[in-house]
Amino acid sequence: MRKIRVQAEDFDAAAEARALSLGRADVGATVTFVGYCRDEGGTLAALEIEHYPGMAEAEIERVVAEAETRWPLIGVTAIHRFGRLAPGAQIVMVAAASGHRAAAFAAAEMLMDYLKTRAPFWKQAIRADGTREGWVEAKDEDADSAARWGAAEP
Amino acid sequence: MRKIRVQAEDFDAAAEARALSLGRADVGATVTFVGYCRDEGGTLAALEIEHYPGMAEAEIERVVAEAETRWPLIGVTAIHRFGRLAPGAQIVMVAAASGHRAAAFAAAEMLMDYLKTRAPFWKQAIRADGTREGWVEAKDEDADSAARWGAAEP
Amino acid sequence: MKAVYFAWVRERIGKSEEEISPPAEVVTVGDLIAWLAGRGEGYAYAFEKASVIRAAIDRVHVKHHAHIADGREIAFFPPMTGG
Amino acid sequence: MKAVYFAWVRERIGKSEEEISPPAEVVTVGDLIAWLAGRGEGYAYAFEKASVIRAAIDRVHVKHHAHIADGREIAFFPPMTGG
Repeated sequence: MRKIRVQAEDFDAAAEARALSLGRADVGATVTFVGYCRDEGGTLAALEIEHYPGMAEAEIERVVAEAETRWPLIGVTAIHRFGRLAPGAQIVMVAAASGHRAAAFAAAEMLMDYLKTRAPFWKQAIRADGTREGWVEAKDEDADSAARWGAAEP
Repeated sequence: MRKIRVQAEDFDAAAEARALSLGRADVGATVTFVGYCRDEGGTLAALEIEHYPGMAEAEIERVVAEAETRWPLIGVTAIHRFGRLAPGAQIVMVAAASGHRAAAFAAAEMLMDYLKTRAPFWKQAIRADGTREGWVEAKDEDADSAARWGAAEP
Repeated sequence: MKAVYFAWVRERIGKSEEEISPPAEVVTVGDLIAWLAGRGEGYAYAFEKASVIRAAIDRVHVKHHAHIADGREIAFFPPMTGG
Repeated sequence: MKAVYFAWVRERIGKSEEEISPPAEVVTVGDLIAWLAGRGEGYAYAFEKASVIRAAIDRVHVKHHAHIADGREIAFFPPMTGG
């Protein structure tokens, strides 16, 4: 069971996570990650997220397919938003369901590490004073996190 | 922000996780784990979970306090049920909120590993034919998982 | 002091708690386990493999070499299987 | 083939997509970056540090040594910052 969405609208992370186990008795564990827009100590007014339509969905599919080859997953949901997001807003979620907790944890963490470095999204920071701070720079630590799973740089 | 509950009633994992970030703009990530009762391929009718009242809450508090010394956590929620639980039922949840995803993932995973090996709960399996299968045995792999974080056996 | 038992330790002993008054030479948790094991068939069965038994004094995990000292409540139980 | 640009690559070039017809000696993604960089000031600025530029052919990530071959859509963009 795979659900992948790239959308401007908000999502109900709770309902998405619950859907993975609803009416099933083989799911032993779900791990749900939600990433939020932070205000960076009050300096950030919003994030503008640009994406590559078509490729964003396709790349997330590939990342999920990769996770499915590594762990026995019963279901995976991945949703990434684009457009202007205010501090406190949800940006991204992944949820993984498995028979066992170690697989669910590992899959959710790998999915996030891969999404950060492989999915075609770019963030721009809008300052509290209305000016554009410019494009958020990719972090070495994100590439390092992805490399833990054997990911080459795309 | 710490919320710890040991209860017979079910919980709303979704609402609990959301509460950790609601109205805050410093939370960058939440990781929510939910553990479910599996039917073990149709052979299991229920789990009976016994606990040590008073110590269960106190030990979970200690485990959460330990996680808070290791990672910069903004909030943690841990809920563990006791009593008779049918397949598909939620048994346990932990949710961790932090500025950054790595801390939220690591804290949630450590909390679960410690809960499994240190929190005073014992599971008994009730078979589909109504007989007691007996007490679930502790798994070496759970002790090994806890040992990753430097936990000694209690 | 009060002794409390859980899971199959409780089932084998046949009670969930009791007041106990061990003699002065019972100093450690391990001593107490050995003393309890001599109190009858159920106790002997519960504590037959002393090394797997976990203990807590006043709701804090302790090892078998810990002193029971001024503990008010001592608990015995199998390895935990929560989560 | 169609070239598409994202984030600051798009901003520097001043357009989000265009049809391009590189000459036959442009074989790899790296060749195409060098060829595009010579098309004007915005292009030169966008591709000034070629090594940081990521590329995708028909919506699949590719390295600079990949052949552009029969690709219908080639994309250029900075390192990704989603999640």
